[in-house]
Amino acid sequence: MTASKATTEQAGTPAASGYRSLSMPMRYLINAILVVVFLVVGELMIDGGVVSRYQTGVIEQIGIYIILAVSLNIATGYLGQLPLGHAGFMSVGGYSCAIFIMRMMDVVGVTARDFATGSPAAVGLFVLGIIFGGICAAICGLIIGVPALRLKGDYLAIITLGFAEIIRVVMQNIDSVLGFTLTGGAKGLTGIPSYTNFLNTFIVVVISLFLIHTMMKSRHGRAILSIRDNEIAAESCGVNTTYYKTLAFVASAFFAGVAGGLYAGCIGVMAPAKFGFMKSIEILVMVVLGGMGSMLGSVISATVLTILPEALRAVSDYRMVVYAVVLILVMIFRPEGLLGDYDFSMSRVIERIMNHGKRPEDLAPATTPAAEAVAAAPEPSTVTAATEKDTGKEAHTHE
Amino acid sequence: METPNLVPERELGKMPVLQAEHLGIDFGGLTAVDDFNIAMGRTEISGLIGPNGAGKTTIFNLLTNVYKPTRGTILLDGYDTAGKSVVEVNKMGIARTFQNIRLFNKMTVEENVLVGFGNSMSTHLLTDVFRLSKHWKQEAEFHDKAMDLLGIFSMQGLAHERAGNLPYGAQRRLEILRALATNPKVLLLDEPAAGMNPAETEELMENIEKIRDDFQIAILLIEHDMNFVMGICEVIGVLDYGRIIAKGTPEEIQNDPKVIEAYLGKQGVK
Amino acid sequence: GGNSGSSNGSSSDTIKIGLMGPYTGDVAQYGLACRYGAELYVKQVNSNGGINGKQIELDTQDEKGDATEAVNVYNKLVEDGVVGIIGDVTSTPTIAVAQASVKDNMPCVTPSATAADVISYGKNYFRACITDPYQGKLMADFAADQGYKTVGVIYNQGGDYEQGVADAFIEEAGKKSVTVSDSEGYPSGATDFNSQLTNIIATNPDAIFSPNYYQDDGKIVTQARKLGYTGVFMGADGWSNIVGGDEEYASAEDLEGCYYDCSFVSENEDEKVQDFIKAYKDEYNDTPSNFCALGYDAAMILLNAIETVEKDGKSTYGSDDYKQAIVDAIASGTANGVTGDISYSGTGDPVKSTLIITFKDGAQEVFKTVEGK
Amino acid sequence: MTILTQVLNGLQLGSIYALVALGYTMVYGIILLLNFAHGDIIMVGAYISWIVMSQLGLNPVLAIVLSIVGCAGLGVLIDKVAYQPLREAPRMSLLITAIGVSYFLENGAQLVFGADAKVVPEYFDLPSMSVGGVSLSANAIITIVVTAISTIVLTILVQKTKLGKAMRAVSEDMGAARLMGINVNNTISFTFAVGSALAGIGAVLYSMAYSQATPTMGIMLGTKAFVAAVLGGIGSIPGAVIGGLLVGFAEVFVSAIGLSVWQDAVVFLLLIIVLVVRPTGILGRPMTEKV
Amino acid sequence: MAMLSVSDLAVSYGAIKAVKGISFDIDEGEIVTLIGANGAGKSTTLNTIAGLIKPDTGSIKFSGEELVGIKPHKIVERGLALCPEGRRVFTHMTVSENLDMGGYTRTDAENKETLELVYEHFPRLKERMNQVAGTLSGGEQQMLAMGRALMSRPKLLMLDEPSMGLAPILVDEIFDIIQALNKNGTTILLVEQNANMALKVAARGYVLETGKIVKTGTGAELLVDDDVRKAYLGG
Ligand SMILES: Nc1ncnc2c1ncn2[C@@H]1O[C@H](COP(=O)(O)OP(=O)(O)OP(=O)(O)O)[C@@H](O)[C@H]1O
Ligand SMILES: Nc1ncnc2c1ncn2[C@@H]1O[C@H](COP(=O)(O)OP(=O)(O)OP(=O)(O)O)[C@@H](O)[C@H]1O
Ligand SMILES: [Mg+2]
Ligand SMILES: [Mg+2]
Repeated sequence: MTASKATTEQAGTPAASGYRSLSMPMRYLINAILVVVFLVVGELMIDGGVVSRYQTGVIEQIGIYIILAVSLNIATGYLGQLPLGHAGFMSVGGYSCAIFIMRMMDVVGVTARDFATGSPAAVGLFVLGIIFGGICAAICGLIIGVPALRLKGDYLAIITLGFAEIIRVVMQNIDSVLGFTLTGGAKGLTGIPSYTNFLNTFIVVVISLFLIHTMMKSRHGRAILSIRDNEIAAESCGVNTTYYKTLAFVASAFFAGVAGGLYAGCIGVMAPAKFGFMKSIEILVMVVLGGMGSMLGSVISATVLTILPEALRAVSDYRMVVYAVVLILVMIFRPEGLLGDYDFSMSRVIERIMNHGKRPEDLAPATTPAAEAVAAAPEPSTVTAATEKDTGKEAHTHE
Repeated sequence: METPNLVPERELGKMPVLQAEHLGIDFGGLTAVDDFNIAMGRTEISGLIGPNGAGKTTIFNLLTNVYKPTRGTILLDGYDTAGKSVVEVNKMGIARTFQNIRLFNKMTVEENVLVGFGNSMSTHLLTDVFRLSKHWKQEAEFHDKAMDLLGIFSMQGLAHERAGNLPYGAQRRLEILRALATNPKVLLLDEPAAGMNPAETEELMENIEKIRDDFQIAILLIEHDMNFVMGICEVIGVLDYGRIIAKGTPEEIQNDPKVIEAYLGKQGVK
Repeated sequence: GGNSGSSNGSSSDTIKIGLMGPYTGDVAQYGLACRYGAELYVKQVNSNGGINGKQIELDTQDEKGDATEAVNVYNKLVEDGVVGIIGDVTSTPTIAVAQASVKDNMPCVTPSATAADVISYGKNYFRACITDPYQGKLMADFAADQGYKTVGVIYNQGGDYEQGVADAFIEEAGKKSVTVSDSEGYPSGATDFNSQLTNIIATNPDAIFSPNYYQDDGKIVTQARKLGYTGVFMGADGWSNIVGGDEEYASAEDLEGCYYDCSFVSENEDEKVQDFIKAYKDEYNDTPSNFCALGYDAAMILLNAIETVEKDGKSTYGSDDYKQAIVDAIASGTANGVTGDISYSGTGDPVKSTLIITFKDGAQEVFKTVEGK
Repeated sequence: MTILTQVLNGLQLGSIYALVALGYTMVYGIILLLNFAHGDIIMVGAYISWIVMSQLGLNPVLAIVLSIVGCAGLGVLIDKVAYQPLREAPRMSLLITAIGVSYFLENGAQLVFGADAKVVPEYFDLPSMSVGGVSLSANAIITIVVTAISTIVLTILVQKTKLGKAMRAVSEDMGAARLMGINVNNTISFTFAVGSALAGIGAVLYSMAYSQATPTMGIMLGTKAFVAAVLGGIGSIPGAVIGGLLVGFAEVFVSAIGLSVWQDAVVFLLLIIVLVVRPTGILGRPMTEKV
Repeated sequence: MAMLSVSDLAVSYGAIKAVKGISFDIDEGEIVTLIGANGAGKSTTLNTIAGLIKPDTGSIKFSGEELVGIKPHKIVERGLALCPEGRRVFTHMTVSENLDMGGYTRTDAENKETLELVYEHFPRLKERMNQVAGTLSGGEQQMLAMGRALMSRPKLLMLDEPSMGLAPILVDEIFDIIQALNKNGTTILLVEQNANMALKVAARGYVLETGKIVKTGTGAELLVDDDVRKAYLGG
């Protein structure tokens, strides 16, 4: 028996070493309470006029971009692909949700005013519309996913870009083909009732984040991650790569559609030209800047990048140049994105407070190879510390 | 041999678990493997050796359907694997490791193993997404299973470490465990001892035998470390230019002049 | 740019109005032109003592040509306490703003958004320019007057302006028995029109109607001439910058004898137009374009109305009454703008005259004036 | 005769796409970067021509030379300033940096030159020839010939010369290439110089055909050329040319049959179909990864 | 004077100190080996000498000239070649193109000559001249990597685990080749897991442990050293 074996055996699991942790129901309860508190405080501040209408509008857009970034992160950060057509899904969701709601308003007798007062029928219509938008986008995700998933890397990127452009052209011209008014053509779809507000945006954001989180932290999420890390190995471990890639794509598209639905209600017009390639890029920038595979990173960078152009109004003529420079500098100095793939967990923070600021590692020494190396250093036959040994080599594998 | 499907169920126990006949593949003009035959017993450890480029890894790729054979058939438990995808072959019961380690580098050690357990996990997507109680039960169950599995190599303490950060030897071991997690009948190991020092190699040998005994599976391995191969394998096949040139027990192989000439060289003689 | 920072509107000696448009991004040229025109008018008013002794303060905000930002800007302007807005400039963001502004009854005058929708959401939205359908119809009538029997049409099918004008033209042409021999669309951002022009030229039309923006029109005319087309081109007010600005988008020979409609041209002999041009040149050292003139007129429409309300003195500054009074004043007033005398007859669409402009010996000149109805 | 004119239209447009696509392919080939700034380099090239001829009133030949040299220099500068610090970084970061550079050039150009289009004067006053009733524009012919020559020169450069092979080595494994004695940074800069010089030539040909420079002109052109490069198989020189011509023809013929508003959709649909049938483009190297 | 002399070399990756101040030297015409467990810092040392990594401190003198701070391609020109760990052949290029790249710093005429020599050592490479390197077997790739390093006609050749993944007969062959190269005047710095073989051919050896040199001696001495036997030679 070698020393390395001996040291690893000393180390128990965190639970065994006396680390106090929270039970799962407890964690969910804590998070649920936080969400409700936040919601109530936010609503009160808006009603009380502490937060202005301008700020509320910007907050709603932040919420929409959070959903967009986090949903794109499924395909980019978690699945490891490079889709460049996210705006396409957003536009499909936006159009279909808006059209659905506008057509159904007459049928169920809901007026634009009802959305402001929040009558049950209006709420129901909103929910149905948002889900309808998500499903339409998800169907597009499926259609694009099937051929696209045969492709790798940048070829996939370009095919998604192409598909989004096709969606744009279709939205622009479908009216003249069908011979009746559906999307409003080049002029766009106008007169969309403003069914989006802080309250429902916030709730949709929370639900979306929750669903994406639970999907990723399950066997399905692990399968998606494994494809990112090594597709060939994933197949050899019985991961149905086609299914999971499609799943990731469809989920990504679904939530983009949901965000599109919110967007339509927030702005009131949908113009096809605005959902081109540049919009997709804008969302991608948020994901990469935040850190690929980090949900918190996406949330933060969606927030920052939505506020940034607004904050830069003071230097209005130069703001896009400044924005570009900021982008370049961040990438040069933080190539892994702001957060890398770190993810925040409220319960972990609370656990640390419960354990008087110690982390599980502190209580269970020698669980990390670095610590192991220290412990085992005098014995030459032990395996010593290794960090991300392959990074250098990885960078050179071409796919 | 008869059509595989005709074999009566009860006979399955007696037949070889893995059987390949006249297996061959060409890459353009190059015949990388030709007329390869093998019949593996249920709990047998066999070795595949041969000079570099002889086609050993290629045989693994054929057995797992990574490459489509140009000729020949592969039967697993009597079922033909022709036309099956890599995923399906794994689910049928063949798992493998890779010559160049292929771990899920950014995932933790435990997660790597859990991906392997995917074959046995059964919750529906919605069960997991909405966190129904079945989800929690299953996660807990497989967490324990994963820990048991990691115990084989005393790696429980590394469960939350990123796989990519592990030392080389630990990475090789983890790859074996991940393959085991897929619940295979046959385990293919491609140079499991490469990059390990003699002490580590010895430990690995013990563990591989233990795995065979505990899991009652067949193991086919490729290795250039002769101490390792000779010490652990019951049968060894020697491949040269894609063809088997010798087959037998370690002693027979060690003294086969053809093998010495093509593969062992001076080291084999001594 | 930038705002003054005071969030509670203005003190008693200033009146705060909003000015919005795309000042960056790919339609910035239109936004900036409108802005320069509007700023000039405000400056003139201020240097003449302001309105009712109060100085006009402009709160200028960029929206990049994006509807999302336009809505943000609108909300911000409301928050900053403006009593009226000059803007927006292009159609989609303007529609978004129009929808948002209804509930505030915010008096808004867009210099240039021509889409029909803009004024349809509430009575608070006005425009200084003529609409797409109006122009299309006008040019079809003109084609009939000129005796053209067959006309080819080429237009940007990705643009609501171009499509709006072309559609109206084709409809009216049918009524006036002018045959549209071939109608070709092209997608936004196209630079190569050879293929479409080749088709149109093959039908041998008396004229080609190209109701697009001047940059595209310049290319279309140039490419058509290279393909051997020698006939007449007609256009709409998108042509107004094709020559005479910093750049000549088509050569004088290529444009000789072509026509377009517009409410402003710097060659207009009219005295107030020439005064405006001189003032603009003094201020910016540049010749004003149609967009500059529309910006100037939009500012004039709004400030005239504010002046009426201030003089009247019945409603308190910034109140709902005040805004309603401005809206009423715009609807009932007349502005002697540089793009013509502008008044309103019950809708946000102006009643104003339009010029038909032609190119002669390398210069533009007014061919005739069509009175508004 | 319309059909022949349309063929010539297609060839001219396709040649420009091809030339731009070549630049994409070169840069992609070496650092696997989708250089989103490539289209914007063309934009700068067009502005250089405009400054030299229209503002300074200098000789057109000088304008051509300065456009090409200026683009090449700009390409190298971008590489040194924005991309070189990220040689070891994840690819995605490099991609975002390229997007940043693209935004920078577009918005910078707009600050400097304004959003309005600038008209690039004709370089040479060339007559149209008429052959058998078809008018052949001299511009079209020059464009086609220049593209053909550029392609041949480039192929020789990459396949036959030592520097070309070094470029391929660097593209595979920078570290190993260093060990061979290759100056990796210079090789990459050289690639940028060549790719951007091609963009410069593209800028001149583009200006010759369409005569206008705008800050955003590179976006559409760049996207189309990018599609062309992928269609042909990104990384492949003949592939870029085939892709460029294909996209050019597709656009022209879709317009010719009166469906021009669908032309973008058709181009992308063509791309999707080709990629589904051949996942690495028409001449792309099949991606083999030895297991 | 030593051909290569390394003194007080320390290298780190971020916070991780991989090499912690080592000194050693190699005389012209020698074979010197560095042995040590996984992660001891062997590859890091070689990569630093080749200029791929910048050291924190220390100096590397090659024929009296300082190498620290010099770009890798200049180092190759001075006659130092590294055959890197993990082969790193150019997978999309053919075998002969790979070899061409090896001779990048040399003239075509010189390369023609060296190529003959390489093919003589590795006939398998000649057989597979036009095969794309990515499809070669592991061992074949190892040969290619060595052959490629030879193409620059180095004065000092550094080999990082050349026997890894090779068949026993080839291991013998590789060591034969190493000795033959050495006889023809190439100085060699050899890093090996296969310490047994390495120490047999080496004049001198250094034992590296977690970034420090803990032992040094002639090959023969180390071969019989108890600690070394226990740790690296399998008892
Ligand atoms: N690119 C890298 N980034 C971070 N740490 C690294 C990197 N490369 C190596 N290391 C670490 O530096 C230390 C020395 O590594 P090195 O590769 O030099 O060891 P070695 O002696 O060559 O081992 P082996 O026998 O496994 O090749 C190890 O702890 C390793 O994990
Ligand atoms: N995809 C492929 N295309 C072309 N040739 C291939 C391919 N895969 C393997 N080969 C060739 O087939 C032969 C056998 O390769 P294989 O990898 O199976 O060798 P191996 O026996 O595993 O050798 P080693 O011990 O060095 O790993 C080699 O000559 C290799 O070049
Ligand atoms: Mg192998
Ligand atoms: Mg090493």
